[in-house]
Amino acid sequence: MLNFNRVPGLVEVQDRHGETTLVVDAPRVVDSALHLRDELGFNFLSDLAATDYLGWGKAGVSGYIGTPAGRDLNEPSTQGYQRLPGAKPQRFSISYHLLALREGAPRVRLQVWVDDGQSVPSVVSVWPTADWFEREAWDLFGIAFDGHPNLSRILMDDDWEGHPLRKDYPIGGEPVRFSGDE
Amino acid sequence: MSPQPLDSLKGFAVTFRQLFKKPVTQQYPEYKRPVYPRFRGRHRLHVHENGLEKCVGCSLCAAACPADCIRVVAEENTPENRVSPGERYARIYEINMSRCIFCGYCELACPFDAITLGNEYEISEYSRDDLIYTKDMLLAEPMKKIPVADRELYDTPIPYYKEHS
Amino acid sequence: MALAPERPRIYEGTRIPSPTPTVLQVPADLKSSEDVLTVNFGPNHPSTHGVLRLVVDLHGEEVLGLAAVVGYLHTGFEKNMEQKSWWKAITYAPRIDYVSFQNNELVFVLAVEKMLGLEVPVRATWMRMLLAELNRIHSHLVWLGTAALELGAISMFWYCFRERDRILDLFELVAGFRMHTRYFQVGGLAEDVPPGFWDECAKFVELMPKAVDDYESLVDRSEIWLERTQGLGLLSADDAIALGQSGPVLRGSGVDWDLRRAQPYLAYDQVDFRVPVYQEGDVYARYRVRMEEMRESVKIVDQALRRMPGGPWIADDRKVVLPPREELHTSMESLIHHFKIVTEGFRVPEGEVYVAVESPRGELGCYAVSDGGPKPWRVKFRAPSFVALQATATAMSNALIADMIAIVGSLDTVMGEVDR
Amino acid sequence: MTEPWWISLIKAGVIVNLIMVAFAYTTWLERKLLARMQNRYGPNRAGPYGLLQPFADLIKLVRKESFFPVAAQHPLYIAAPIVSMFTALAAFAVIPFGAGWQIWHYHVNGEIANVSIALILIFALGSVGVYGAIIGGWASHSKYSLLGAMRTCAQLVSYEVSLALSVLGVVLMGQSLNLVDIVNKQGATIWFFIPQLAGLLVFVFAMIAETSRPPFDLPEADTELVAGYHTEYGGMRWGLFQTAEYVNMITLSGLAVTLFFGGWHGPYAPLGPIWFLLKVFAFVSVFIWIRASVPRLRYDQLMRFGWKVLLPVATINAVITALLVVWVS
Repeated sequence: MLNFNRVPGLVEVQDRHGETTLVVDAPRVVDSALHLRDELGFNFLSDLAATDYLGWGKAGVSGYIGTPAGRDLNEPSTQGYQRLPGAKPQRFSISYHLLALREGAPRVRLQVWVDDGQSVPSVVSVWPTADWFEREAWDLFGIAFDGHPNLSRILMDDDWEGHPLRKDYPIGGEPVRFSGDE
Repeated sequence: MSPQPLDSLKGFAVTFRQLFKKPVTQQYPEYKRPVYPRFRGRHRLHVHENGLEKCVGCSLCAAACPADCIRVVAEENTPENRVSPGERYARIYEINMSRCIFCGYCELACPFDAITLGNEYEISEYSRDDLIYTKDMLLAEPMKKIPVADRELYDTPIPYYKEHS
Repeated sequence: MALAPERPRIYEGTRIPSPTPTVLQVPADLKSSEDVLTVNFGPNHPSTHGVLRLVVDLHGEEVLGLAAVVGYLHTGFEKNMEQKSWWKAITYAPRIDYVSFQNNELVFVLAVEKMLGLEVPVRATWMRMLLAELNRIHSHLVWLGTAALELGAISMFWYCFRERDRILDLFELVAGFRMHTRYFQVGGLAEDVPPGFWDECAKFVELMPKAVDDYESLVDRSEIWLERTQGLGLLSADDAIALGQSGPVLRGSGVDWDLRRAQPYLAYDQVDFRVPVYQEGDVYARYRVRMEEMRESVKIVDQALRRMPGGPWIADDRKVVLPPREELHTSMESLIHHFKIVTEGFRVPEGEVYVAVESPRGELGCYAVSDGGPKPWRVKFRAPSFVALQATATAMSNALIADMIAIVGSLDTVMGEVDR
Repeated sequence: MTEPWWISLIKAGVIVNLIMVAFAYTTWLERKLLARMQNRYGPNRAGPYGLLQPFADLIKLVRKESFFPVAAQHPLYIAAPIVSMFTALAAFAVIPFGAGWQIWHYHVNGEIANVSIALILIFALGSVGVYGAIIGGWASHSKYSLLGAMRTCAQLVSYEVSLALSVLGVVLMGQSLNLVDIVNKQGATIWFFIPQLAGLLVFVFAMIAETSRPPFDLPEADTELVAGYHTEYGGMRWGLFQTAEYVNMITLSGLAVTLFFGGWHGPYAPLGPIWFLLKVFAFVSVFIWIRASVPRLRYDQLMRFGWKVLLPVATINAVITALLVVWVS
């Protein structure tokens, strides 16, 4: 079993679904990353995923929690009260999924939490592959990465407004066409 | 691995050999390969043998559709106007085929086997409006131009493992 | 007729451009020179695998600067999947990478199952493995056909698509659809395998190795092919790992790493297969890896065919899995479950998981977050093509225009997956 | 043997039309043969066995909108395909396809013009033909076209040297630059491909490169440069370039047959032109077969191959032949 106690900036170690999550302090993420890479051998950054937790556990966002009056029959997926998911420390999480290319393929999730407007140090210097991943997180979530060599939009147009994967970004869309009667 | 001059010529033999083989291209509009029975093509609505529609307007297909391309408006059956054996029937049943992704979830969702995905795949049209299939079009007999491979062999009416394990 | 005996060996140290690892900069002394011609290869170009745009600075035929621009095929799959129930979102996953659709479906389904803690029947596991391997062959065939076409070997394309069609026929036979099958459902398979499948698949298993022989006769030892692929697009093992490369690109750089063996999922620990590894790190090595993987995949399919266990093909969990159709008219409870799963969707316990499988292109990961409700809170796919494209700048040193095509081709990117 | 000028004119008219038909059916043959080598049927909708396909293509191309880029240099842009087409057709004038006939009381030669320096004329026209591609590529004002034109320029010029040197052996053995004399000599002795095998190989390679056929189709390598020098051409202007390319292929095949395979000679002498045609089509088929079987070369490899392999081989072949010819006589 790997010992994560000496990871710099460690806030919490979680073990769920057989996966280890290391929550670290956002400003110290580069130190933690270096420690994980050099001391513990996590030389491979599989993925960098940002998540927006705006509205997490509040009614109407995921559309499954009922109104205080009970079930809302007009919304098919409402079921009365239900256990709320655990609160999240901040709005955005950034999960670095690390892998060590060695026997047993150990994986660990390095996670930092930030609020809207805060930035995270870039790990491009640790894993060059983070380049596009961080650009993607910036593009779709608006999380800025300090020290990134080229932080620009990657999937959306350069002049796009807003960050589409945020929960408060409207999905819009065209109404589906059906025949004219009614 | 250094190249061998003669090995460079092996490719010529491969291409030359094909000259004497029958081409694999299917001459499509004239020849239609039989589709397998599980093929998911154009939708069909079904009727019971007594002429009543199987669809009872429960909208489960519309709820199941990941592309939101089905619209069902249900209405009560009355003794004068009995369309389906249930309480209600689908007064409007429309599928916007230009949105449909042919996942077959409607077929899975329908508890009465009223909607199935048939074997027709020739559903191109010149206008988007023509791709909105109304209930009459879906109820109509399919053109039956496309043959289907042996259903006994390529589909499983009874779970296979019950016999073979 | 030895044209160029001097072939560069795999390099020492690192070649990753700094500070931006994904952009190859024109040398400063040539930057303002009039000799440098900036050309946009793509988004509309015969060999950009869809809509990849490469902004290339050329000095004659030589590639000096390069930046890959992506995003032309961004379709918002991840945002869309957040709006659908877990059950409906299964239909979205295969459409992300439309060449290795079955693997995408698999990784999403595995992620949901991991969160649910659902036990999948053995038969479904083996069948999933069989189809995932068929899909790997399919994907490599598409790659081989198009990559060879880009190098001018036009016949290869048709031969590859000839066999590819056989695979698609098999998918149609099993799942009813040639590409986006939605055959993998949470808990197992949508339907049982039809009896006719075994014979048809056995025929394919017999035919495929011979077809691979044919492909190899066409290009494998051909002088021109070797000249066009060897010593090009070099990526050392360290650079490949640092750039997050996976799959054939990583194995072509001499890293013996395959998730099917390192972290066995499905039934990969019970079948016998070899992981091809080549040390050269060039286009030819990647080509060789894929060719041998096709042969190995055929072996896995063969073993799966012979050893396919019987039994149910989907888990018997009424809260998650659609009840059997015959019960709908006899059991009220089943009907209620049916309605609930279809309309509302099943609930997935709160949590976050990251599941990775070895897709034909490398490590395909799915990061899923659930808030305990019927819809995903967040789904992210770790697309191997997206990562592979980041290596273009490193691999492109000392390349000509024609090499650029070969190198980008050898990374095997599918733009649908890159842009999601 | 001289003939009145009007006979030459009639012959020219007939031959140009015949070449155009031959070109049309070369495209048909190529598509059909390639298709069969790739497990396909090829054209089979227009007429029986797709035999009317070339005409369908022609009608399509002619009816297409005459479109050109705003930035193109118009006069040059329009002139380029015409130059290519003209030189390709003109080169066929000196290739003999028969022994000559006595019709009524006129003697009709087996070629349009019996020129004593026919071989040089063909190469000269070929050199002019390069301008079509270069001007076309430059005048299109497109980067792909420009790159394609640059490649054309380098490739065609370098391979012309090998092409000319490779036939030197034949010229020495035939002791003439006149193609009719060379063919007659072959009829009297042996076909030159046996003593001049090296020359033939160099000639074939150089010829593929000259006509920019795969695997030497770099000027228009579609997966690299979209379509090379004719990227910005469409409709019949593009058709002219394409025609020029195929006619060049037929011309050079005809030249190869004339120089190495005894021209019109065959088992039954009166069938001369038929033998010639069959040999040419056999040659063209080999081209198509090569196209189906090998990948494309890279630019620098092509250059290296031309200068470092073909040129020395052709030179040595010429020198050895010269020595042998001197020694025998």
